[in-house]
Amino acid sequence: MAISRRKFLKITSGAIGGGVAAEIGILNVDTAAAAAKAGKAPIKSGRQVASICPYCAVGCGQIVTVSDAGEIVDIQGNPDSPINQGTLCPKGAATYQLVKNEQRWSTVKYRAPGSDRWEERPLEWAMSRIAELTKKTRDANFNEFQDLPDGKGGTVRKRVMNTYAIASLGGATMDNEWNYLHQKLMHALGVVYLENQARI
Amino acid sequence: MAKGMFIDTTICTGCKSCQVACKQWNGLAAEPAHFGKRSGVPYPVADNFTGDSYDNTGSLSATDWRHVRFIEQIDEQRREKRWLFSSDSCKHCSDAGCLNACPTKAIVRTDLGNVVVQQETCIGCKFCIPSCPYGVISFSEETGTVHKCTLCNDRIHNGLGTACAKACPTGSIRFGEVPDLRRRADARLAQLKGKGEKAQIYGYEEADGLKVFYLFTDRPGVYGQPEQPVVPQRRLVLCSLVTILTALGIGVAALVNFRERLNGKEEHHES
Amino acid sequence: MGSNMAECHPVAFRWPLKARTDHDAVLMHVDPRFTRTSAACNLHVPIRAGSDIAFLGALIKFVINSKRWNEDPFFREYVVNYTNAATLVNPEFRDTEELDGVFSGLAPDGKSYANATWSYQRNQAPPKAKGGVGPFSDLLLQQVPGRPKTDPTLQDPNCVLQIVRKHYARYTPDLVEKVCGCSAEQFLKVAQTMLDNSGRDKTANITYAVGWTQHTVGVQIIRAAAMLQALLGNIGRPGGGVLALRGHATIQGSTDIATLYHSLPAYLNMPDGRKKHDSLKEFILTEAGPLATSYWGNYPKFAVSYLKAQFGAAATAENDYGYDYHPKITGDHSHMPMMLDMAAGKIKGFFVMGQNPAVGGQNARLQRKALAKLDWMVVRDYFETETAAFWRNSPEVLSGELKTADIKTEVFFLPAAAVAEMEGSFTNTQRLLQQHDKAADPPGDARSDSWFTYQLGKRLQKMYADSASNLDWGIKNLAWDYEPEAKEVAPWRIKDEPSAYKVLKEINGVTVADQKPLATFANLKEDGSTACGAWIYTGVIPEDGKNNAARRKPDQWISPNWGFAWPANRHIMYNRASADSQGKPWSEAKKLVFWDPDADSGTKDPAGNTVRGKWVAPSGEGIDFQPTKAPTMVGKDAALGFDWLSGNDAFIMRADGKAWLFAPAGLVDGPLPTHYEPYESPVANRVYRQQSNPVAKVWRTEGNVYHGVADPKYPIVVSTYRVTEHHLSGTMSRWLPWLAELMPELFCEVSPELAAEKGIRNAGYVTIVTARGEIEARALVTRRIKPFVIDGKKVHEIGLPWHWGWQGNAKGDVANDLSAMVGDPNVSIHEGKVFTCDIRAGRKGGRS
Amino acid sequence: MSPDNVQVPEWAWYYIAVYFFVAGTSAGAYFIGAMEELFSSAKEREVSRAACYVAFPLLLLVPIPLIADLGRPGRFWHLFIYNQGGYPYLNLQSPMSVGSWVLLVFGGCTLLSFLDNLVADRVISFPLFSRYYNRIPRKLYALVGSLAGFFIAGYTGVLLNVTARPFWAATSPLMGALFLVSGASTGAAAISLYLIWRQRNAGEEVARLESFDRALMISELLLIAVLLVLAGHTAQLLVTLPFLVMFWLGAVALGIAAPLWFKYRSRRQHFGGAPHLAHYLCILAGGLLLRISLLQAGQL
Repeated sequence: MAISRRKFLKITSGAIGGGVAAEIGILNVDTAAAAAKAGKAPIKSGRQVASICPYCAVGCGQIVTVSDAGEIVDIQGNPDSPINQGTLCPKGAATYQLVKNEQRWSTVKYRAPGSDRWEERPLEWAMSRIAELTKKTRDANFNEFQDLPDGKGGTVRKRVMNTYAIASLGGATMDNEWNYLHQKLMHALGVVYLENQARI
Repeated sequence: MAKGMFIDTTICTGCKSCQVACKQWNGLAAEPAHFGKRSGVPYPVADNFTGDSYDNTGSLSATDWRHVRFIEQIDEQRREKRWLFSSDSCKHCSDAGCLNACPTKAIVRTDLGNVVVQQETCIGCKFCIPSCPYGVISFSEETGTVHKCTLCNDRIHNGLGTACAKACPTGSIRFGEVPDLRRRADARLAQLKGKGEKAQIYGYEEADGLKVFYLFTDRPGVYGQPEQPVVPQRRLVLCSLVTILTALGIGVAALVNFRERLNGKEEHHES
Repeated sequence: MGSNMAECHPVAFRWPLKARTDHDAVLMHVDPRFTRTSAACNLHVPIRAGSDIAFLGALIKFVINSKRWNEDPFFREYVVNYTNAATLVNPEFRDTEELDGVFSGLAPDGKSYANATWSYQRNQAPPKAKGGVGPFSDLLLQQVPGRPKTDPTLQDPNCVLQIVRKHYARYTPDLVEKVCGCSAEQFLKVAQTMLDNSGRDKTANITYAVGWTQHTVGVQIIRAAAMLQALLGNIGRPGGGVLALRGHATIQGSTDIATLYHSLPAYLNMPDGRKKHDSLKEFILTEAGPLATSYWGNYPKFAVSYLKAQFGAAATAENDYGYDYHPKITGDHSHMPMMLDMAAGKIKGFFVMGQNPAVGGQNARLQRKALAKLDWMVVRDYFETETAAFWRNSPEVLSGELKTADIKTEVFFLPAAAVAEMEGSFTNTQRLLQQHDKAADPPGDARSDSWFTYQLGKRLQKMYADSASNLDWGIKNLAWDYEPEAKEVAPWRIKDEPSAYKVLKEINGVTVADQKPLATFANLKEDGSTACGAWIYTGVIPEDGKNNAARRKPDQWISPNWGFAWPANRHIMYNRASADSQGKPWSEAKKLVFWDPDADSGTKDPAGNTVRGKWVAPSGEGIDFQPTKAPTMVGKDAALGFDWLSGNDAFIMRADGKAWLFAPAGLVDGPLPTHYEPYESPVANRVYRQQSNPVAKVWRTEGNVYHGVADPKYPIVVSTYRVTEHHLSGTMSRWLPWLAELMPELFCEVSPELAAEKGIRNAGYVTIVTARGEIEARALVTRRIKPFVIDGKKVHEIGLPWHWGWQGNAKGDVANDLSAMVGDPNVSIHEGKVFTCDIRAGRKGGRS
Repeated sequence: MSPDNVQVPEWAWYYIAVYFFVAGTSAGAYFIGAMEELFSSAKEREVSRAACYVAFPLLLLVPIPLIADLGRPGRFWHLFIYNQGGYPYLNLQSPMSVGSWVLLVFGGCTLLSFLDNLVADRVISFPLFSRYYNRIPRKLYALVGSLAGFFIAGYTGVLLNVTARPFWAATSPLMGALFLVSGASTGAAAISLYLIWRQRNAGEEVARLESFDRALMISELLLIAVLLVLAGHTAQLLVTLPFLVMFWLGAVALGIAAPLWFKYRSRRQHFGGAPHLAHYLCILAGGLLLRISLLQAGQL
């Protein structure tokens, strides 16, 4: 940013045109210094990680910047992406606030039957309890066979290997990998009320 | 060298991406005035619904360095239908009222032509606020200083464009060197005029040239911009002269009043 | 049409807008409201919500009756070769013209169709052949039907084009005026523009979104658009097509690798107790039989490889690859019936992951009350969603209808990792898989969704490890090992995230013996030697350590080296149709895939000479056709898949290789799109006596009451929709102050005319009422909304964006409290885009 | 013309209008005193003495509202020294910047005058100062101080005129003149009040002051009239209820017109007593209300 006073003044007076000189430094002070200082602005920087916008299905590329301390400090459009070329919509541009948000919960909350409050619980405990409930509900409500209409007004006994007591409803902003694992597990358990935002 | 932005309002879709991208990059909070408390709710709740088309943020502020205006122009029969959008920000005037007014040199122009508020210098006198003919610069109770768009000072001095221009999905906001942008604007203007559309550039003449300038298809006033903005300091000389003349007048009046005695005491004076 | 692209897919809209400014493309928006999309288009044509098929049908009629379409050889060549226009249909078929709004085959109770009369006329079946690639293909070969009969002159009264012509005969501009409420002049402008911009040198595109799907005739609306595009020669060609704009980051992935009740991954149907699916053999014959002359002839490979991926080594030929242990569906288990069954107490446990039915569900009040019937519920999200908090502060709890103490549901909230905090892939609306890398660990106990499902599965597998019961065979033998490699988790605090790479590799498919990834789905086998989670994704990991979803090399056009477009990196489906019947590009401007007779095909004839000729795409686009099948080649009659298809059969997933103007199968509500009124409509159907889709999904139960036709209590049409500033039920946007301040509150868009009638003030409150619920909203009085005159009657419409709920930084009533559960018969999508209501000035409960 | 969306500085009237008023009064008083000092006989010093005793204490109050209204009061010194360079800073285009410096000069002059009078009145003793004391330096700083005083009284009006707020901009270039005249008038009133308080009967001097003040107040009314014509529709606020009371009743009727009428009626009367006291208070109150009105008419 080595810029001489003369040059700076020339630039500014050029830009100002017919106007009155904007400021006067007294005691022969170099006005360029202030400009130069303002110009030496620090910029957010760090490791850049390629990501995809979590909102709609256009699939805009994002770049997540991570500080040396491992904190996400910035999320913006990926200029390489042929889809968005660095641009984002307001939701995509707000992704940083989705990640770094005071209101985001990062602990397990539990509400006992009939209770009027949330309680914090360890993750391990919750996983064990959920597995237990899943097994209990499935085992108590599993159908190996079911009588189904035969299309001629009667019924026919069919092997169905399912349970109607457990349902799963998933969002569509979760990875392909999750979708695969989840359908796999649900099918293994016999869950047929398996639905996703993707229907609508 | 001078950097700037060209806002082609004809391809703005009013998505407000620029508003959010600006906040994201510049670390600006949501405008506190847009939120209120609600009983039993531990966090602030937005209460700024305006009913003014899709514009709920209303104006630029210390935390809203960008503001998208929505103008519905639809006749009763729905024959002529236009919904104009215009993303507004600091124009980085070549003759900047705010900078002219600043008594502390908090507001400076950098070598790239952008006008920035140096937060560590600003004392919060607020004189710059009414000195901006565009209503851009705003005071923050939180910091006790004024804030406005910096043309992403940190980005542009590190070889990047502004955050809003980068995010803008349609390319309505273009960042670049002012002469290049003017060429682009002239070409677009010619293209639109060729199709018989009424269009004009706003910002070539105003305040000796706005570094952030606009393509409008209606009067500037429709977009909330002054039709004939005046850099207020251009009134300074006349105001000063009139005031000095008044002072002279008062001096003369005083002289007339006190002169009787003066004459009587002249010899005393001499001695 | 059916999309508000600029608002709901703003970045995608970058491209059409660029086409307009840089290439003088004409953008037209046909939509009830004047939106931010309309503002950016050359033309906005307002039509009444739910009248799309009348408009599209009239476009079809306009096109096929136009001079240019009948004289320009391009259209005839395209239509005769690439569509089923020439195919002859069963003479028993009766059209809506003859049966006043219904097709032949309607059951006596009027609730379902038998589609036997919609079938093609066929030649004699070929002699039964042998020689399939495996036992299942052998069986399929026995079933190959005769080729469909055709009349290339298109004159036979039973040929599809003549049927189409007759079906749409009364869809005139005048009818459009009366049904849609736009002027004939506006309609004709759209029609002429579509026609003028289609042909050899130009293509036109139709883009839609949930504005078309959320109807009781949603599938048929899209069919109508596809028909129009097929007739105009706009499919399989660059710049053409019918583009679906989907709403979520990987909603396409969730459909492909379906977490949907009716589907297995990669569009295999779910085994169904009601169908002849009693063994794997029967399942394959039932499902693949009618499709075997298309690429679906490979169905056995897909199904067996899926089961091998599911059960690993336990899946053997002897046990039908575990088929018997796989669950079967027995009815419609989709979202709406699921919630109704929950309300009836049938469902005890509920996983809700990244979903918010308390706001987003149709008839949301009913859905919230259903949650109170559960024994337990697991919610995984970022914030305390309305669904997670239903027991605490839902409108029902606040009103005293439900008491917190009486709600026995045990609720777990598990914090979720954000996208930037996990590794995985998304499939976007263009079927493009893109990898996102992990940038940081999620905070505290937040974990990825995959972590949750994987760890739950591990726990369950351990719990069932000792079970000897057949009932538990599936979970016990589930192939469930995605333990991360040490280097994958080395940088992170959380060490037990499953390996996303291993999961994607299994989806891609491997050879069982050496666990090497499959490079293409052509390598799949039906003998159990390959395992593949979702065959359409094969090729995403073509070799160990290479992930095509993570390719990040763009170019100026198709960008074949950016991500991975399934199938096999084909970005434009059926792109064989981008060349003419001789394999030559239709024009230089629209060149994409074409036959190069001199290119080395990579094969040798029996004499050892190089065989010349293959399909090429200089842009790097994947070729959606058999690479060496010459355009003139005629398919074999007794064969499956590509062997049956001819060199002109561009539509390789259709059993006849043609784009279907007439759908002989696959749809439950008719072979041709027909205008029916929405289930709740203020007017009678002007086109037929049949008011609405006869086979629409209807659930008449307590709390889900419907309004009558032209119900005087509910005279106003309401559409729900979205705005740019928020995302769906708002979980990912209403908690972000940056977005909350942009659209702070639920509002209702009202025309000044209706506002004057009802005394509604801009920015004041209004109350909107249906038989399902009552909500209040702020009024936005705007001329962007207009009343329609439908056949002389004034019909008011109002608009309700539905993003708000009672939690988060931006709050508002739940718009879906008003909607009813009523759905499309093919896919069970609800009708959220049009139902009826009443509106009055003032707040709920009479406050003003 | 400026649009309605030029932002409002939201200067607190109880700081800024009070500052305008106090500084204007101080300056007005000082230059009246200086006029006497410069043009009158050495013996007749009642008015100039009073002016010095009024001007300096009033000026002492000035920094309080001025600094209190800053967003960052602790940084007020940035007005003089550029904090990032450590050198003095003056921006000639900014009335605020020049005003700050002149305020410093004016402050110095009032302080000197104040000390000077204290010494002269033998309230304090400062031998060194007394020894070299004569009227020359007094005249010198009276001259400098009165020029500075003129500036201080007037620049606040110029400051408002060189903004883009519609009312302030439209009343250009007269606000400075009005504030100047008003400052002189309130200054005169302040001197008179001081004289009443100290029970000094200055006789002829007061009579001249009164006639001077009458001229000032007539000019003030004329200036207000022209200013309102210039303001046109931007002055709409002035016909709303708060301004009808504050501006028309308070500033114009009670603050200028009524005292002026009183002055003419009581020309021959003995100076001092309750009616005089009241009318001076009215002038002062009117001057304050005038500034509050003109400040708020541009801010609301």
